[in-house]
Amino acid sequence: MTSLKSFMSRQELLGLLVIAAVLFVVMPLAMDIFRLNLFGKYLTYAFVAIGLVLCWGKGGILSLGQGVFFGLGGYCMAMYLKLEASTPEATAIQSTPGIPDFMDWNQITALPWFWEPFNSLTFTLLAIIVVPAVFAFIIGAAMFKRRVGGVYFAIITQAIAAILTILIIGQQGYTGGVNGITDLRTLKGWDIRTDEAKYILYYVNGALLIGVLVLCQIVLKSKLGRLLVAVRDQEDRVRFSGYDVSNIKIFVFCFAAVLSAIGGAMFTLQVGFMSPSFVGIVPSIEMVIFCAVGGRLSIFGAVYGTLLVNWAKTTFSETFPELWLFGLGALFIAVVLVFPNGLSGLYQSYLAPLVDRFMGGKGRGSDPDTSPPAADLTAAPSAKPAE
Amino acid sequence: MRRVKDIVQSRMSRRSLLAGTAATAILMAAGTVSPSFADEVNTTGLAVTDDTVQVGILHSVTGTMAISETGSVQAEKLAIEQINAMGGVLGRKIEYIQEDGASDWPTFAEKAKKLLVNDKVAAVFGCWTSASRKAVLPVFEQYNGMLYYPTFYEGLEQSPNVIYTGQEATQQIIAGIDWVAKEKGAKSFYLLGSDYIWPRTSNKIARKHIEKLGHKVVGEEYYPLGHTQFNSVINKIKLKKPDVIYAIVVGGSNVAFYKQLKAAGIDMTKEKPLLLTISVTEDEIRGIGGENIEGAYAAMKYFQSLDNENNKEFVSAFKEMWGEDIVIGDVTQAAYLGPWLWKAAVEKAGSFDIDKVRLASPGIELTTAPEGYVRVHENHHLWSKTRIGLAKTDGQYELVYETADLMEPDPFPEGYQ
Amino acid sequence: MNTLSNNTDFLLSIENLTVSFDGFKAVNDLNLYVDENEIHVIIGPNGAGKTTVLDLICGRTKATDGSIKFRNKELTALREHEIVREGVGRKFQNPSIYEDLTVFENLELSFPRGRSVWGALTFQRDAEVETRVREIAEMVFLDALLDKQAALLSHGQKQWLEIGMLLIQDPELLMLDEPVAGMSVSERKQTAKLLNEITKGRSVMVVEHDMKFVEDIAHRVTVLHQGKILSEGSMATVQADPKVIDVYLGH
Amino acid sequence: MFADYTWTELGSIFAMQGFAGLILFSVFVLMALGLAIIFGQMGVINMAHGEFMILGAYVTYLCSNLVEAYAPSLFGVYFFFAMALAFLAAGALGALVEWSLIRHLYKRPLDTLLATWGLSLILQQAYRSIFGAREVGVSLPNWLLGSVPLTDIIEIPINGIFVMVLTFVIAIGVYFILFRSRMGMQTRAVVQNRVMAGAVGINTEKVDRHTFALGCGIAGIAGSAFTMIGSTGPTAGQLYIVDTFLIVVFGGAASLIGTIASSFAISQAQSTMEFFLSGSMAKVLTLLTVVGILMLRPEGLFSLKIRR
Repeated sequence: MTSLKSFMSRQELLGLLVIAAVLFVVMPLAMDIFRLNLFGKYLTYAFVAIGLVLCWGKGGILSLGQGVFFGLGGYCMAMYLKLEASTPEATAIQSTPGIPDFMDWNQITALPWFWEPFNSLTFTLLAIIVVPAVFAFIIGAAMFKRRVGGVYFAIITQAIAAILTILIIGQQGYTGGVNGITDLRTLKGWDIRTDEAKYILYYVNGALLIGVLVLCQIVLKSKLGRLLVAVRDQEDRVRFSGYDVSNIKIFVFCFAAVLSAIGGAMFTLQVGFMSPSFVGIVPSIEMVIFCAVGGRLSIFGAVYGTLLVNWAKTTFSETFPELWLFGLGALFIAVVLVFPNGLSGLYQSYLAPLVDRFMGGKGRGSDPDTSPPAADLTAAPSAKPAE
Repeated sequence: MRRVKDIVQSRMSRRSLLAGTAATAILMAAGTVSPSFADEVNTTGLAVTDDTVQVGILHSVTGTMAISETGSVQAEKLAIEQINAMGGVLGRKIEYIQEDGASDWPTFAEKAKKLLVNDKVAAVFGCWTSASRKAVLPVFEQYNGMLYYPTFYEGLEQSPNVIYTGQEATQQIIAGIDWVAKEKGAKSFYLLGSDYIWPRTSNKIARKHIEKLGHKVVGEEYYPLGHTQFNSVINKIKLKKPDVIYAIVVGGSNVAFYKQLKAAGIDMTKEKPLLLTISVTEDEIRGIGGENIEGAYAAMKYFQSLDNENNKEFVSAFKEMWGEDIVIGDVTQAAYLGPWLWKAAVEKAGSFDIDKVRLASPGIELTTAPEGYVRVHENHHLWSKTRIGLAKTDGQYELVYETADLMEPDPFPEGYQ
Repeated sequence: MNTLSNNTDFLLSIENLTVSFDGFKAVNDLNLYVDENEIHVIIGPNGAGKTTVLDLICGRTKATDGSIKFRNKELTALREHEIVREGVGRKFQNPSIYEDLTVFENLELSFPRGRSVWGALTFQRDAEVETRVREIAEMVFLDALLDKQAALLSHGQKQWLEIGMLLIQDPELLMLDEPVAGMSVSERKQTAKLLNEITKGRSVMVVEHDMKFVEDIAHRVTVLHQGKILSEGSMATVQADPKVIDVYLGH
Repeated sequence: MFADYTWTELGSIFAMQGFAGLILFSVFVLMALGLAIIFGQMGVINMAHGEFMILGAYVTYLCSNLVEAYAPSLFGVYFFFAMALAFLAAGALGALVEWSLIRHLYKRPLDTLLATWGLSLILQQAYRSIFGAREVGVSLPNWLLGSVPLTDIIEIPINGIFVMVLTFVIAIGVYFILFRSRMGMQTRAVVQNRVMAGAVGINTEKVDRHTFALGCGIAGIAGSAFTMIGSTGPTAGQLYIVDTFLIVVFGGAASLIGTIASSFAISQAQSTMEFFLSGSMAKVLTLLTVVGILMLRPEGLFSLKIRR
């Protein structure tokens, strides 16, 4: 790639530096390891939210099934960790030692074939990327080639999330069922539950997040990024400019899926278990709201949105547990009605001019993010033929 | 920057737990009940002052599980209030910190960690679903906390950091099946459940026991949580004509299941088929409607209608605190036992230290339990009687049978080791 | 002139083209040919099937029957973007441009390079692109507005921008659906001039209602009525045709 | 699996199974009709649809309690009264929601999805605060309980028949409102061309509000009817939402006949599969089939080919 300047404006570089500073300096200093670990958990959702910015905010494809990919990544990681925790010695009291405990309870006597490869860390890391990408590709290819979009896509992805949840819960012998895969301990012999490990995992998570942000920035600043916006606003025009629109959509959907899966894998590592409650409809929609609160057009906004909503959730539910749902519900409505561009919109209209003046920079260049009011941001190309 | 106790971290095997218990039982013989200064009864930095001790209550008050967990929260608060009225534990008033698990397992883990690490509570009363317990278990083991878990559950677990105040599956299942086989001459069973670990494991135990008795299982089926259409399975039941419908349906599905069963003309007040459940307490009947479940049998350790002095006091105190029209189910009663068992263990240990409380726990007896007499087993579950109740239209169970002896908890039954 | 053959000298030859929507034949057994470097205007009353013909050529609507050959290559089996890559460009009735992007970016996205996903990712804004964009912008009278956000253009400017976006693809056949609708008189004149200019080296198909404008630009006119050709020829021929006067111009 | 049974038994069971499928069909139609109006006619995605149903259920619960306490003699017929109230309550809330929320979002269908999801959270918590977290039981008049025995095995549940009749009546009613009444004509006019409809003097805002309220009202009736077969709790509404949306989408969004046909197809598929497979797998297979078909035929079962 060419020079820094070509894919990052001064504003954006500043944004990235601020996030890096917050992640690596401010938070570790301000919080004890308990809060920091919590914070690290929220950051894993930010991966999903960033994916949604690309997919939904820029590309206009609203997926209500991102939990599926978060779950796939998380489960891949959890399968590896569970196998490592299920050594014959540690599981000596089982009737079949050496297999995960929940399999033993379900009278499964040998490790199922699809668990076998997860003995290898290399395979697992690869699977975290490849499995969700392939899955997203299949869904995307089937739907986008047939021009299913907008609301229909949202509903179908939601149904897929529901199906996967029922399947995971129903096949508990292979998946751990509703309890999920719990009691994960070590990664290559390294205890992931100690405070030290949590610090390290937090930093790994943070570094990955920064890496993902940079990667997204590269994508967004490439012609593909502008194409995404173009597809959202004038899908037909893009098509009649000689692009295969479905490929663009499939790509961004797979990309978002992979980001979610990375988040899921980091979640498993930091929280120590994975369960079907992150796969279903409710978490998937919550992740959309993280993205919307941050501002659906800004990858940096998505990170802050995720952190803000989760922080509010934790504080609110600590102080007024019974009022939390009112707050969350109101937040959904407010974000849609009052400030559709979320935090980043507020920043752009109030703070950015000040920052600009302060930094002596002027002209934010041709940045689609800074476009005026988004009255019609979510073009919804529907499958229904229209006049 | 913080003092996390260096403790027995990994899960102890059952054998070492037993050995440890025996060794310290002697050391503890002269436990004192008199008040003493905070640092003497608390060497590990728990939230204990000279006149207060903090504990945690960790249940869902929001989300789908709030329906079930409300009763447990009420029972725990009642027990804490009563203990305080009697002068507290080791002369210290109990203060509780309530956290919301929000029906979300990582939230449970997160809040458990907060209670243990930030609040340094001396004990936590909480969790309801197995999934939430599985999620907090590593936290309790890592940070060495004490959890009193109230729900009847599938077993297959035994942690040094949990006291299971509800029954594990074998206690509930075996007595019930023996009873219908012997008293009602049941020979064929249709097993039915919501699709998750407790019903599936319980039905496996049930199937084993039924087959051991030489009887037959004619069907076994599971429906997703929240499923509301049971007409197909009811038709299958009609076709197979089992003597017993063994139902472990939970939550909202329950209501649909019993209403549809009744509507389909399966009259449970007749001899055949009879219905035996281990999942419907008085709490659930409120939603189902007494008229829809009349004639069903339930096998569990407690019914609100139990006729003994302890229970009468408990029921009236509960109603006084939470309202006249409240009902009390098995889990609610088990939750009520939590604070009392903890108090007894702390006083036996003469200390709030988790390790000492743990060692003091096995053998703790409660003669004042609403269900009657209970005792903590070495495996941290309770010895308790199992009872069969007959559901009446008023939403209460009528006791028709109780085991003569306490049932021994056996969380790892044969074939599940 | 209606010689049916497999290979023709025409740039575009449409033969026996039929499309029906639930039994209604919007285009019925149509034969139509476009020469190189010709401005071919299709007129006809509302519902005659004009826009449908353009939709059929560019693949937006799939034909029920018949063939569309472009440089003797069958188009009906291709997908939209493949047809575009063959050299057919299409402008819609309502200006369809990317309002959130600048004029420059609008044109740049239409520049025919890096059309695959990977290509778009690695696309570089090099000197060739810059020059070409400026060249086209000048042609469509937008060279002073390159950095302006497209949403802020006037209606006429948006139409021009879209024409510019097609020109930068350098199509051999350019299809315009009502290019001057909603334009001021002076803008119409400019557009007519523009069209005459861009015909050099390419053919243009125009659907238009504005007879004055048609007269200004058309080399050949086809009158469609109920999915069939009513008349064809120069503007003068067509205007003199009694059938046309009856159904269309007479009104 | 059928070797041990006589032909009579098998025949009866298949009859029963067919009937079970019909009940499921009625339930699906009831759930989906309101949504088909709102989503199909207005293009609004109402994620709070389930909560409107639960509102109907709670209204029924209140009615049953009030009638039992103050007018026990009327208990036999309170249910009709309760359904009417449920319709009004849900409809009124619907109108309020349309006015305060939905009307700002007609151009942003995906945003209505988020906003109504927020609304559903608020409603759930409101129910929880008002009625308590526990499920409530609605007592039914005796004539609605039990079943009519036809043969030894075949017994027809009365509430099942009631739901079927109710569904039929409501479906006919909706048909007349949408296709035979002035309001329906106006609704369809607004759907097809908002600007033009406004220009010819239709008060489009009023039509929107009425349509939305009608859809919500029907959800209320559905909720009221469901107290006979399902549970009433603060979060019970969420159980229905995925199924309901799939039914409407599968049917072809703008088509009422499509909604009914897809309810029929899905209910029959599900109840047949439930008979041969375990419940969970039947559900997974049904959903997978629907999603699979939707991928092949995104416009749903019934949709007109429209010229564009």
